[in-house]
Amino acid sequence: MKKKVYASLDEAVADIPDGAQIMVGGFGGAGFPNNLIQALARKGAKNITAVSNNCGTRDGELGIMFKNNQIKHVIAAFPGPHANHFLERFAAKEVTLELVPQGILCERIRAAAAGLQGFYTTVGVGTEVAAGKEERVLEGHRCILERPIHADYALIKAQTADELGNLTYRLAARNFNPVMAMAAKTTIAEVEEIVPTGAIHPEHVVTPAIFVHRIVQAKGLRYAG
Amino acid sequence: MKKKVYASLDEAVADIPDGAQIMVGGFGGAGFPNNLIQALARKGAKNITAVSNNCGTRDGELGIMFKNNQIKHVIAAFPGPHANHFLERFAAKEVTLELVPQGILCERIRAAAAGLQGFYTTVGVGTEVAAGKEERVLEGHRCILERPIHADYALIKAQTADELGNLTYRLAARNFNPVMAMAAKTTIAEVEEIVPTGAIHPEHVVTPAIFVHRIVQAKGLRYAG
Amino acid sequence: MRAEGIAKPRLTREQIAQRAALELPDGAYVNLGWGIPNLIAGHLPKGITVYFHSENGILGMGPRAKPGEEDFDQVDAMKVPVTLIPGASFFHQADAHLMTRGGHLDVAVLGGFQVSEKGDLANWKIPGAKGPGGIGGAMDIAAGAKILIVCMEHSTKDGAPKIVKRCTYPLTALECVDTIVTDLAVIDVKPEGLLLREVAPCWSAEEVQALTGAPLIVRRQIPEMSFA
Amino acid sequence: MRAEGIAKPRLTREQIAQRAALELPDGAYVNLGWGIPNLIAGHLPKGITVYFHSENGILGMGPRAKPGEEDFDQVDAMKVPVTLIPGASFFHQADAHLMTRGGHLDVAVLGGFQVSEKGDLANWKIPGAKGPGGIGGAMDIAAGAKILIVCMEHSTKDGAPKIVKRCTYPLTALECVDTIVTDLAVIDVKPEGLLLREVAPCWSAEEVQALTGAPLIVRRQIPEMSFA
Repeated sequence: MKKKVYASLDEAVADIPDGAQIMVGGFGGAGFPNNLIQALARKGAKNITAVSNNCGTRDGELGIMFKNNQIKHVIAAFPGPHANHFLERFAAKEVTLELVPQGILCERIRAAAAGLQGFYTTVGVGTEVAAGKEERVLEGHRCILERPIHADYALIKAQTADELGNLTYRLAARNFNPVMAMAAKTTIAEVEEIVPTGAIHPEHVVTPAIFVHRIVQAKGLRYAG
Repeated sequence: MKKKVYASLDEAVADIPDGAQIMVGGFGGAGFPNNLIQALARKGAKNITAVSNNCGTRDGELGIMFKNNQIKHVIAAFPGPHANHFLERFAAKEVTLELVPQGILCERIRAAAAGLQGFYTTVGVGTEVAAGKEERVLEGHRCILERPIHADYALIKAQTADELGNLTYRLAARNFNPVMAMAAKTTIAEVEEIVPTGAIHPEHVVTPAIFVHRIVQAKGLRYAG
Repeated sequence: MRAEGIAKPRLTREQIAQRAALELPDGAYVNLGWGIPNLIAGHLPKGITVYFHSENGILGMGPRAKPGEEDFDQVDAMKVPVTLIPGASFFHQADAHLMTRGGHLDVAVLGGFQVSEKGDLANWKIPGAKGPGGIGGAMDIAAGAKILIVCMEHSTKDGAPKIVKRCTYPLTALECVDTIVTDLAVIDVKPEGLLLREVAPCWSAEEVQALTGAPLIVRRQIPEMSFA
Repeated sequence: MRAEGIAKPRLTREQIAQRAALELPDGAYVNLGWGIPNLIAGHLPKGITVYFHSENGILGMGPRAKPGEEDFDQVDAMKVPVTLIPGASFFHQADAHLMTRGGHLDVAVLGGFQVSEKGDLANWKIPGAKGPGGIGGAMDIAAGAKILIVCMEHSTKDGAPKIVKRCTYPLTALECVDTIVTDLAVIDVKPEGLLLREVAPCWSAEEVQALTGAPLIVRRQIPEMSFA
C-alpha cells in the first residue's frame, strides 16, 4: 500500500505541473502551508491558477509566488492590503483575478468536494459579483447560480496527522483547510507533527484520511506573512 | 439571558404546535431522540410533517407517532422494513411520503441551514426521484435541481451538551443530528449528560451553541427500535 | 431466455462475494451495500487493507462486533454493530455523502435487481411490491463512486435474466455500473457493450449468453473465474 | 448638502460604537466588521453577554490578547490575536459562513461607505481606488444576518452625505440594512423610508436632514441619543 508520508517538502510538490489549479489554505496569517508554498516556489511551476482567500502578505504566504510570477490567475475573496507582489502583477496585467465573496468562495469549493454541479444564493445579487451569472427567483428570493471550484492540488496546513492521513487543526488555523482538503484531486498536508495511525480519537478527526494523499512535516516557517 | 437547559422533556416540546415541520435525527437505531419523540407523542401534536431518514421501527423511534396518527407527511430516504405503523398509515392513505435519496435528503437539509436556495446534482437523474424537477446539463452532466428542506423544530440526540448548548456526539450516533441541528428555527437536543459551559474543548465541539436552543437530559430510552 | 434447461451448479452468494473481493485494490476506500456485497468484507485476500465506508458516518469499519461486545452507537448502515480498525473516523451524514457523491470512494459494491447493457442500475424497488420502497444511500453511492461493481445472481428466482437491454424496474442511476459479478460470470460494462471477462467453473460463454438478456462481447477464450 | 456651514461637535468613532453596542440584545450571536464596528466589543453594557462570531471560524471571542500572550493561530478576521470566553468553539470556513448566510447570527454590524434609503449597502470598494478591492465576508454577512446595523460617519471627509437615495459606490448587498448608527443619528430603515430614531446631542432633526442625501421620516420629537 502506498505510503502517504513524504520525507521532504520538495518531494511532496515535485509533480505539480505548470498550469495546475491549486487551492491554498489559510486566513489572517493562520493555517497557511507556508513551507509547501516555499517548496513550490523553489520548484518554479508556472501559469498556476491559485484559489486562496488572500493573495499573499508581502513575501509571505502566496506572496513569493506572485513575486516569482508563477501565478497567472487567482480566485480570492480578499487580496489584502499587504499583497504588494500581487498588486504589482495585477496592475501590470500579468495576473487576472476573480473576486468572490468569502463564504461563496468556500461554498463553491465545498460544492466541488460534494459532487454538486452548482447552487443558488442570494449573496452577491445586484452587485458586481453577479455579472454574467444566471439570476432567478427561488424560495421568494432573487438568487444567482454559483458553480463549483475544483482543483488539481490542495496545499493545506494541519496541526497533527496520523500516518494514514487523518488530520486535526489548531484553533482558528482550521479555516479553509478542511474544506479545500476535500475538494482537490491530490491533497498535500503540511503538518506540525505526525503520530501513529489510530493515535487521533475517531471522534476528533476533522479531516478523514480519505481526503489526504500526501503528508509532510513542516520545516520551521509557520507564520510567514 | 435565557437559559437553554430545560427541566423536563415535556417542557422542552410543550410549544410544538399542530402542523409543525419537524426534523428528527437518527440512523440505524443510533442517535434517535427517543425521549423527545415520546414526549411529543404524549403531547399529541397532530398534522406533523416529519423529516427523518426512516419512518420508525415498530413502536420505537418515530413509530409511536405514526401509531398515534400524528404525522400527515414524511420526507425520508428509507422508511424501513419494520416501519409497520407507517406502512399501515401509508396503505390507508393517512400519511403521504416524499422519498429522497439519503445523501440528497441530508444535503437539502444542509442547504436550508446554509441559506442556499437550491443546488444541482446528478443523483436521481433518470429515476422516479427526478419526477417534476427541473433538469439541465451543467459541468457536462445531466443534473436536477434540488430545493432546501426547512424545519420549525429539530429534535436531535447528542451525547454531551455544555450549558451554553455546545454539543458532541458518541460514535456513529452522530449521523443526521449535527446537520439537522443547523437547519431548524428551534433545535431541541436530548443529551446523556450536561456539563458546565467551557468543559468541552473548543476544537472538539461538533455543534456550536449558536444552533442549539433547548437542552434536556435524556431519561432512559436510548435504543427504542 | 428461461433457465430451466440448465441445471449446472452456480456460485453461492459467498463465492460471488469472494470473487468480487479480488476487485478491491490495496488501500482502497470502499462502500459495501446490502446483500451479497456485505459478505465481501469476510473474503479480503491476505495482505490487502481496505478502508470500509459506511454511509451513516464511519470510515474504517472492521468486522462485526462479537456477541456481548456490541455497541449500538457503533453500527453500520445495516444496523449491525461493528468494530473499527486503527485510523477510523466518525463524521456527520452530510460529510458521509459528500464522500459518496463527490467521487471520493475508490470502489462501491451494490446489490442489483437489474443491470442494463449501458450500465443502468435498478436495485431499490421491485415493481408491484407492497409499500413505497426505500432508496437509502444507493442513488448517491451509484452516482458518485469511481468504480461501481454490482454483485447479484445472474437470473431471478423465476429464471429471468437480470442483465437486460433496458431495465424495467425503477432505476437507481443511469450508466453507473462498471463491473457485474454474478453466480455465472464477471462482466465489464464498456462503451461498446457488455464484455464477458470470466465465466464460472463448468460454464461456457455460450451458456452464460443464453441466460443473459443483452448481447455479451466475447473476445478470445474466456478464462474461468479465479477466487484468489 | 455640503457640511461646511455646520461646525457642531459630532460623535467620535468610540461614541458611535458605544451607542451601537446598546443595540445588541443579551445572549446575541454577533459579528462585528472592520472599522467602527470592531470597537463595539469594548463598549458592551454591564451584565450583557454577547457571543462574538469571527468569519474565519470562531464563536465566542473575548477581548484581544494581551501583549506577550498572543497566539497567532487564534486570530480574528482582522488578523488580531484574540482570547476566548468559556463555551467558545472553532469550526471550518464553510460552517463559519453557513452561520452568516443561513440567518444564524442575531446581529451583524458592518462599516459602510454608503447606505441607500432602501437599505442597500456599499462598503467594500471606493470607485476609482487603485487595485481590485477586496470583498471578504461582507457580502455573505450582509445577505444573511437577522439584523444588520451599519456604523459609519454621517458624511464623507469631503462633506458629502453617506446616506443617499441610491448608492453610487459598488454594492455589497441590496435592501439589507436595518439600522444606521452615525456620528449624528440613529436611523432605522423601514419599508416606508428612513425613520429618524435619535439625534446626537446638540443636533436637531432638521440639521441631520440637511446632511442626509435622502428624506428622513420624522415622527414627533426626536430624542437625543442615549449611551447607556
